[in-house]
Amino acid sequence: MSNAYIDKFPAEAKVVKAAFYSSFLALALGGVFGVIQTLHRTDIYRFIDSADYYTVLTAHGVFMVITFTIFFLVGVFTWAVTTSLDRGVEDIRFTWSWVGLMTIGTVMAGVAILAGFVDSIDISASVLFTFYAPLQAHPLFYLGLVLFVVGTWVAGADWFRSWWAWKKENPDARIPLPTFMVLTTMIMWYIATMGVATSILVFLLPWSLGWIETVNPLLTRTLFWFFGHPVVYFWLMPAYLLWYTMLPKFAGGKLFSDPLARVGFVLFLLLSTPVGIHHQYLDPGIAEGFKFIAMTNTMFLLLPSFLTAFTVVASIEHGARQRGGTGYFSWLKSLPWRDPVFAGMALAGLLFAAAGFSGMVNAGMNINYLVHNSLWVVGHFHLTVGTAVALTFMAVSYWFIPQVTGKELWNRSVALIQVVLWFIGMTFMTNSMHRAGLIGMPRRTAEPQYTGFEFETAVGSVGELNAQIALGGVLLTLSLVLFFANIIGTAFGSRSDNLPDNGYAEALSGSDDAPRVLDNLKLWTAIAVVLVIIAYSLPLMSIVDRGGLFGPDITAFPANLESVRFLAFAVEHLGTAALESAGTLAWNTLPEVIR
Amino acid sequence: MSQATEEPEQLQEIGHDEYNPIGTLALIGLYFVILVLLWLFVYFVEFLGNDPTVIGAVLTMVGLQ
Amino acid sequence: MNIHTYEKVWLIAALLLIVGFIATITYGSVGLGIAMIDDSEETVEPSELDEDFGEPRVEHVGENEYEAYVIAQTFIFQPDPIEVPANSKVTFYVTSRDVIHSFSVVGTNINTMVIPGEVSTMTAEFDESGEYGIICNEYCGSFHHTMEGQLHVVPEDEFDMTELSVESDDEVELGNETTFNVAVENGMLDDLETTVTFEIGNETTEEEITVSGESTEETTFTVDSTELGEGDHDWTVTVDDYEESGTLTVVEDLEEEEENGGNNDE
Amino acid sequence: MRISKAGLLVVLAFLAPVLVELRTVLAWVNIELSVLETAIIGGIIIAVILVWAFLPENGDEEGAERDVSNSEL
Repeated sequence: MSNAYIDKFPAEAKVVKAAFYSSFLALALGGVFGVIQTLHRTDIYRFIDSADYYTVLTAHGVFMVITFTIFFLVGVFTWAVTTSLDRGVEDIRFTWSWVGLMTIGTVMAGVAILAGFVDSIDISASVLFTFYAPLQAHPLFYLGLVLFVVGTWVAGADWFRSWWAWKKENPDARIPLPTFMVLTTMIMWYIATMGVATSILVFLLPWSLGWIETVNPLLTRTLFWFFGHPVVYFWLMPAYLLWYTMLPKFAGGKLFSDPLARVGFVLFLLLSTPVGIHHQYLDPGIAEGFKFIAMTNTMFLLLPSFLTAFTVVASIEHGARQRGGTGYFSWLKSLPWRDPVFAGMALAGLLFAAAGFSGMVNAGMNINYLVHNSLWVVGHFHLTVGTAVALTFMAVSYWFIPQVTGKELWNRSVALIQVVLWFIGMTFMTNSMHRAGLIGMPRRTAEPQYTGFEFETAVGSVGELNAQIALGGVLLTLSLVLFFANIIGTAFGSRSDNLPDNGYAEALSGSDDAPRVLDNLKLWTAIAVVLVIIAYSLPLMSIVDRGGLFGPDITAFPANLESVRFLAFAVEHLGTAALESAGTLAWNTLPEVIR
Repeated sequence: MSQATEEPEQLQEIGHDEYNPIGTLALIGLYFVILVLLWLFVYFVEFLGNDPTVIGAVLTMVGLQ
Repeated sequence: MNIHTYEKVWLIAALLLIVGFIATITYGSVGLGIAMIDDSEETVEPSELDEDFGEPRVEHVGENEYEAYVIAQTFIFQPDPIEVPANSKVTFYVTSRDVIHSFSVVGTNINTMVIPGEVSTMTAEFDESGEYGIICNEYCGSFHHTMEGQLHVVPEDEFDMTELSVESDDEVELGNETTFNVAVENGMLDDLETTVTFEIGNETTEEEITVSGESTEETTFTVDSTELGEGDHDWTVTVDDYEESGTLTVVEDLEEEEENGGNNDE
Repeated sequence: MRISKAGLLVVLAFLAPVLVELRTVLAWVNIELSVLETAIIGGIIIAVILVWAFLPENGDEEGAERDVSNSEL
């Protein structure tokens, strides 16, 4: 009998497994669309119509950065909370309810996007991940996103419920680090999703259903980025959680400092949201002063990442030294590179260090004239979410999947080759993307080949850059194939009793060293809200004042479709029915609550 | 996944007070230098060398060439 | 909370780095005068651009200073190409008629989002002549990848904003006189001194004119068809590098020709 | 072996970005390499690393540690 996660929490293991498999399905779909895009835009092999490229791009973006990352992270968070509090969820039906909500939401948004390929269905959502109005998606797309986000809210409530129950039994104990990380991340998420929820529920959804005529494009865009920057930290925080609490263990060491890990997460909670305007440095209608404030906030957001870099590397080094490593650099040889989990996460961290640099450039206000909306940005986020997050998730899956299925990993060598291949593929792809961005090649375009001019490279040629991007894309696809072979091979394996114990890294400097104020979540929430209000109230007021709440007289693209009328009718009735039943329920339960 | 056993096991236990992450300092120092050099390169060569650049309508531009 | 000395060192280094980044950007803004796109322009109605924004154009507003009013719409930029002289300071006003676009001059730091209802304004100096591509780098619809324009910075001595138009009859009855109304528009602020050359048949007439800044000067050339004789006569009007040409047909009986023409149409 | 096989794999992987950018950096000091030349230089560097990695170890003071990393393979 082993001591794996599934042995201790069989019911929760099923939830985590379902979340992981859902995320892998999205990864597979996203991967297929990814390679189609790579080959299409570099003009290596084009078999779709360039107009369909944008549907492919929407699907790649939404499946990868919404479905893959968030499904994986709810799995990781459920594992982190149950493991570190050492208690199961309070009500497993409640837990399955948010898995269900997220799944329904994904399917709805996915159907709306993929229907764009079929001309005979008048549904489409080729609006890309950012869905900037006046580009308009089918209401099904917005409804799906809403349900998905509501699902994550319920998931957060689930984890808070566990923590509250635990706190009652352990009134004076410090919050275990993994749970602390989950809770701070979720508070950030609740604050951040207010932006996108307002944007969709108040403006875009009613607009797509035809209930309101127009929207203010700058307002919905600003509300999107209110959410759009913290969402990247929502993807990144589970990777950080794994780097802090798991990577030291895989390296054979201990977490260097628990208190500094807490400081890092508190800083992320405080600074992730009041920075979104840095995506809008080149937007008209926002004063330069607001942009400058967003920049200083963003620059200081580098601090927790810098802290993380030190703490995590020091924790790894601790492992290497315990394994006999010596010297300034030669301790690196003593790390368990044979272990795909460690190697994958370490390589992910290495590329994240590179991403740090391109991120600093993106954060620099006026330098945005050089890189804004160029392929540089695409290179940047393929290093962050595409490698730091995705490669960490894939690598750690080699540890997690055995934990939640109770089966041994199918093949460790294939796993090692897979993570190395991802590293090499991303290196080629992102390096050339950054370079192409510097010469002005745009992102989000099916054919970056223009008739009136040519891009001028300082070194090499545009053809070489494209070849590198395509080569990288193909290597990444190959890496994905190996990943799925391993996951499927593992899933079809048989139960093993020879699994490593479930658990996370101990700390050298433990939570006892951390000032108690760090655990005061109410205080940090309050400060975070105040910072958001300071950063956003004036810009939002100014935008509404300039353009009006519902904006100028604009036409929706594409204009409303036939099936929308039916959906509008259904939503109206469902909404009324839901409100009525909620009202009845509240009326019935009210006396009980009062009593 | 029992593979942890295939790796060389821990040879010694290093406690909090006896551990100095000098290797980390060395690595991250290197990273610091790379960051500074790349920043100077991208800002002053790639960005400012990419003119014409947007300037204020009132301010005259000194040294932009 | 005890923080290791090395980590304290790194913390200070990291803070210095952050402050250094902010200082560099501030130097760019204040020292070099790199201004961000901001909210200095009034909003416009995308559906009423013709009133709010006027037609897409380049205006000469001061010595070596120009303003370009650009409209982005699926999937073109207007005007295209945008022509400005070298050694000039150009302020761009860009807005969108429909969705969000961008206005990005490739290989330069002239780059802005174009949002319907808002006007992006930015000033840039062009020291040398050259041709740039302009692209839209924000996804704007199925044919987003075809959206491109041109920015031509022409050598200073080759640049003008002269427009020549000629109004004339196509046909004239033998024995009658016909007139050529020539209008020379000068978009620059300075006066334009030039010569209008009119050629028809073997005749050449020249006329010196002075068109004051931002105005139009008209002149008329009268031709006696008797001297030309029956038949087709090619004509050209030339002002500097601009040329308009056409053919004047002298017929014996205009009425009859027209009637015949009308009959043929039916 | 002077380095574990897995370690060697990671070192070679890390070489990819270095080689790709080497050309850009060299062009900055006016040494222009073609794609083929870059590939040849890359091949030589990889060969050197491989030869180094497979050199037999001399029993220096770090021998004990290396024995450990060898034992896994």
